[in-house]
Amino acid sequence: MATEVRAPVRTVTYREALRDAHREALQRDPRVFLMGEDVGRYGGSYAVSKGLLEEFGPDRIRDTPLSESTFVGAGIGAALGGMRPIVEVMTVNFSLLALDQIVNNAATIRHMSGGQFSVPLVIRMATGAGKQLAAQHAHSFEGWYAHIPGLRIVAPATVEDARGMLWTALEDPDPVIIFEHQTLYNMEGPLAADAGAVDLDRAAVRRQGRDVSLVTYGGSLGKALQAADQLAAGDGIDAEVIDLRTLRPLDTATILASVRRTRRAVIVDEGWRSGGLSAEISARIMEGAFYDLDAPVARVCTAEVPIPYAKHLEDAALPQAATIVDAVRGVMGQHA
Amino acid sequence: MATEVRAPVRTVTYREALRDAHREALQRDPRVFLMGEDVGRYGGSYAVSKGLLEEFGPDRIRDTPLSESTFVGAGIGAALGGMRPIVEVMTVNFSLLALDQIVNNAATIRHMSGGQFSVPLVIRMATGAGKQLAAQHAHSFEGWYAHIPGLRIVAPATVEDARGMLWTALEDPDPVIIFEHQTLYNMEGPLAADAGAVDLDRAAVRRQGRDVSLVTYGGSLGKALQAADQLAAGDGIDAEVIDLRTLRPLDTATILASVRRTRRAVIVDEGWRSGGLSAEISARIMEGAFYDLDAPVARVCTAEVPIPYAKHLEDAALPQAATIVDAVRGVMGQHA
Amino acid sequence: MSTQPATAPATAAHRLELLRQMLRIRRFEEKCAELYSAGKIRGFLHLYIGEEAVAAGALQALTADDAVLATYREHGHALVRGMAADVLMAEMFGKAQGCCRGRGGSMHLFDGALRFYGGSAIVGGGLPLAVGLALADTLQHRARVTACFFGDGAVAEGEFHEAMNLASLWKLPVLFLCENNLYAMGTRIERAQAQTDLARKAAAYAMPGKTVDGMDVEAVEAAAVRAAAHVRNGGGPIFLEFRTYRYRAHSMFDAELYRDKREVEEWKTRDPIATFDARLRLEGVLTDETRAALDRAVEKEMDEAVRFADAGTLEPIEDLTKDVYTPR
Amino acid sequence: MSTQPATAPATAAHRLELLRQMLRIRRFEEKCAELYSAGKIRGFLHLYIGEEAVAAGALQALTADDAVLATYREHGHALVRGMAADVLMAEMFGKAQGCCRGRGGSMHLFDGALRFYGGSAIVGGGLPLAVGLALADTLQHRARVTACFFGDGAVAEGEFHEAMNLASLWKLPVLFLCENNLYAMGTRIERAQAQTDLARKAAAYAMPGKTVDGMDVEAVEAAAVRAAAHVRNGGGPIFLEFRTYRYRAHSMFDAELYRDKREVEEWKTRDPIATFDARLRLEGVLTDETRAALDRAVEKEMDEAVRFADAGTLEPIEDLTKDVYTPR
Ligand SMILES: Cc1ncc(C[n+]2csc(CCOP(=O)(O)OP(=O)(O)O)c2C)c(N)n1
Ligand SMILES: Cc1ncc(C[n+]2csc(CCOP(=O)(O)OP(=O)(O)O)c2C)c(N)n1
Ligand SMILES: [Mg+2]
Ligand SMILES: [Mg+2]
Repeated sequence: MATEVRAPVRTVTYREALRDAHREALQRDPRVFLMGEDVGRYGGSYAVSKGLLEEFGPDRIRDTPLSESTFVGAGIGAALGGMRPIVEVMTVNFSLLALDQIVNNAATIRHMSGGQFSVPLVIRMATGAGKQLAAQHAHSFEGWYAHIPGLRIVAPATVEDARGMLWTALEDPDPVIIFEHQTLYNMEGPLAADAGAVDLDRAAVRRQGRDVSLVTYGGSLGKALQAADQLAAGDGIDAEVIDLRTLRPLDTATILASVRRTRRAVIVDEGWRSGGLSAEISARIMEGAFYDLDAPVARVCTAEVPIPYAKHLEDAALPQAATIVDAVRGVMGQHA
Repeated sequence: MATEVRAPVRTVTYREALRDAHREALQRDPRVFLMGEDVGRYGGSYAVSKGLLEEFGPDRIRDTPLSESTFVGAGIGAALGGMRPIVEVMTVNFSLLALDQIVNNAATIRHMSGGQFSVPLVIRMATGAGKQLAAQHAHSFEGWYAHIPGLRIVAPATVEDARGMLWTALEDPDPVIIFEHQTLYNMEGPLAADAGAVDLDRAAVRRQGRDVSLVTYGGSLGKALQAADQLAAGDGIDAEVIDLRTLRPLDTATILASVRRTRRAVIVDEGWRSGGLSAEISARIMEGAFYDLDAPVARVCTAEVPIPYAKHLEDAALPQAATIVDAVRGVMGQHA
Repeated sequence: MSTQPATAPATAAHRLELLRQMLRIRRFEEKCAELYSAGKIRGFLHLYIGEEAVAAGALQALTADDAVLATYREHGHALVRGMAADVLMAEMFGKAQGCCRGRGGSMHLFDGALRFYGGSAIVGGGLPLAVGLALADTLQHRARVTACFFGDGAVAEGEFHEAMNLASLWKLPVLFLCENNLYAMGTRIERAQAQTDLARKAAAYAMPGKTVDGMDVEAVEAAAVRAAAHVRNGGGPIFLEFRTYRYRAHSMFDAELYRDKREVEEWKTRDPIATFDARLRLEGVLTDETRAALDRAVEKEMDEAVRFADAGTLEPIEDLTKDVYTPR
Repeated sequence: MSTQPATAPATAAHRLELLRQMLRIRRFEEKCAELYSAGKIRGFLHLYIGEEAVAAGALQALTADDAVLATYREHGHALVRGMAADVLMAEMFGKAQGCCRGRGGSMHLFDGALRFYGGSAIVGGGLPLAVGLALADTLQHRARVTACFFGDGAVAEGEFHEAMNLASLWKLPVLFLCENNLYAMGTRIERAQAQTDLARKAAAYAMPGKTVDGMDVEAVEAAAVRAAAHVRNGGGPIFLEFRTYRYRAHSMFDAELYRDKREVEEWKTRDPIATFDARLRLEGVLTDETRAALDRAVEKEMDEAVRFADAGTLEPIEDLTKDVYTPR
């Protein structure tokens, strides 16, 4: 058997992985362009696109005015017109201004027109809290977007996914929204030199375990893994950690397979609890694995408040490794 | 014991009940005014406000330009300025254009300002499908709004609630959104001549039953009641029907009390299934009544498609009495 | 749809074609009104009657490669752009033979082959799409025009402002075609716009703006042809305001409390079909016989359209979830 | 905040007060920049340094009954409006003694007693609120003004368009105060606006619009006082564009790749404090000693503000969910 030749691995940040993904997409496909507020001369509000204007010029790295509804809608139009636009909306908070375009046009045109048009548009946004940016800059609305038929929603939680999801998204004939948690941009991780497109169809088991399934994604993955380590060390509880990766369509099969084995689940979602994505996951486990459960599924979500600026309050509002540990202890203590 | 004197009961439409509620509010409180697209000269797109312009004049019945974000935001500002505005957004579909104002201002200012301001604003919108209005006029996004801390969300499903909820909403110091299902405006029902404000804190059991709890609200209540009748007649299944009335905060106690008795539940919600309000209700039953359940909670929702124009397709997309009956049979057939 | 922009002076044949297009729109919609009462058409139905000169005239300026966006009041635009009346009527009936397989209905007409992109029922919602389609053309170095129709009411929406600015800023080939029929549902323009001279709004975006008599199909055509040439040649977007009037209710559920019947009657004296008919007769282009023949042909076309729609089939319910996503 | 609008000619005391206000803003923000580096202030911090003349001058036109809305770059507005520097600094520190109990931070300053309504971090999001506050005044027959500050970047947002139109249509007492510092983050106005002469946009709403030198505190005050009188007397809204410049980065995370250091230096030669200082000396209103005394007083005020903030306490975590809803 020939030894497998592995590409060398280097350590890069999530931000660099995203930037590499953009650079490659722009090189590979002349139909790809990037548009959004301050993606060009400023270098991107989270510096993802830094240097790309110099490399690809202002036609393909387009700074837009502050007009979220219209530049997102223009992305839809450009996709209809044969391009492969990447539209960056600085943060999900501002995307509410463009929501009508996303819901009523991007997600709808194909079905409503009887299948005549596809909208191969990629929208990227930062999401989440954790940087003391206060109420209007700390929303986690990816769960809302995951409610919309016609959209595909993904959330890279690792450097590898940051590198690979953009390309897969660009190959998708339908609109894809990529949610980048704002606390991840500086995260470092290993990346193979030949890292490329990744599948968007399957959730990933980031840690295998027997006793309980932690279901999470995006910015909460790290906290869930931390909690799993603490549980293993302190409580002898062996938690499986599932990174959803794609929030629509949900990979229910992977979730259910895990829960059927562990018989217990805790969902960790930075969205608010009531009506959040966590509720959908809980409902699906109810529907698909009810008879396998040894305890009700628990949720660890953000407190139902506008996120405050003060650090101690923001920390208290968000899911933390400690609250995840508590929740797991809770479901482990219960018996059917 | 003195005989109770009951006010005479008359039969009115949901629309008339709403109109009476507006008239009374405008008469009772000089701070109340109504504003929105075509609420005045046109008479309201669903004719709710017909005649009010003539009665109260253009200062208090204000036609606005097509500027959803700004007239909703102006409602917030006017509430901050001491008024008690009722803002009509023609339909929830157009409210996406105003969502930023509702989420980032109306729902947020109180908490974010450390409790300095209340926003006593009432927003009314039509919601739902069933009139062949096609994809951009058939959304049911009340579940989204129910996700937002700082808002109160109500959905009158009866003539009495159409008459009474507005006044309670106007007395609420915080923003309240009233969702009127577009198929209900012509519905007739009995109304006491002295009908007035109703509480917004409790769900209502519209039909008592032993075997299964049907949890629903708004435009789906009628279908659920129909299904319950059919189940009683055809299957000998005695369904309890709960009208949520208030979607945020949910009256979890009433739901759980019912489910603990019936041990089975079906949620009927015209929103799409994935990430809809139905998921939240399912999750709460999981969390609060898991050990009392004899079968997994089921959901009857709208097919995950943009609602088509053609009647047979629209009918097929929406929850119907028949699909509710099927779902109930499903959960009755299952045993823990 | 003419595949060539008209050049002056217009031939008699071309002028008769303009008349015919207006007649087609009117007759098609009169049928729709009847069919609505008969329950064959449901949902919202917005008639364009009175405004025919705008679609019939403006669309002459486009070639087959250009793109068109319209509103929920777009039967006329679809017809003139080249959608067959029978396919359109089938859509109104919710039949599988319709342009959108019956899923769209009156408010959502689409035809990829005609580059007809709707059929948008969120007021103002088509404007950003138009900007994007034009951007795609610019990036791909195609000398195409994107024509975007919208009403006076849409001008108050934020997206109008954003789209006008972005198109002008990036010098994109968009033709902004405002159908000012004085009302947005029941709200007259004076109660919606602080500045009722809409063409003046273009200056806020450093864009040329012009007011055109929307009841005169030749005036509409001339203005559109000139504007389209400018846009196509890289001159940047242009805003045209067409002053016109809708004779009918906003939709089929409108009691028309907001306007005086006399106002409607006054505008009818400027009817785009009647006045153009008179002009053509005066100039010897139209005779009683030609007009009668035209009417007969149009009547026949529409009768056949109704028959076609009636005979159409329904999309199978199993296909309901088809095309939410593109098959992969 | 003066409780009376200034009347010409300005007294020496009033002019020194203008200078003092500008110095307070600058010194407060210089402290903030240091404290940010020291980790005492976190989140986004947007400095107003260079633009002090706008807030210091424009707010002179208001009375205590008037309302003010600003952006996420609003320390200056809060200070001039009358918020105590220590309360403001405590907010920056996230302390319970802050104007919003530490929940808002730099971007969300509110003070009900001052009718200071934020502190809005969604660009353009304050404009509709301003329209509504003014509507409430009109409906309650109160001769008050609502002053709404926003940047050149906000002018591209749809809400600017909608709010300008609605305010003008309903003749509401709104003072639209555009702080044109030429940039929205890294996007220069020429790359954001097809029409860079922003005051001309007012015409699209039949509203008076005027461009003012935003580096000259007295020019700002004079224009604002005149405009406020017009607005207060029922003349309808007015749009004022103040041409100004931000010296610092957009926020603390900005590498300033988008502009030339020379441009910054050029604008600094027109520094609102230095030029006004020079004018006052020339006209014999200011001496070395008065200036030194002013500087000392301001320095002391800000030192005390920092001490106050440092000594402040944190809101109890149990109170996190308090005030999501109003206690009933
Ligand atoms: C965003 C939005 N708001 C409101 C409506 C309801 N509505 C449909 S048509 C219409 C009037 C539009 O007027 P105008 O733009 O002048 O077009 P017209 O109908 O006169 O052709 C309104 C208010 C809508 N469809 N979309
Ligand atoms: C709706 C929205 N889009 C984008 C942002 C991100 N952002 C914050 S400030 C800013 C620039 C605003 O520029 P301008 O209005 O000129 O105000 P300035 O910062 O120059 O004072 C941007 C793009 C935001 N906060 N809100
Ligand atoms: Mg109109
Ligand atoms: Mg600026």
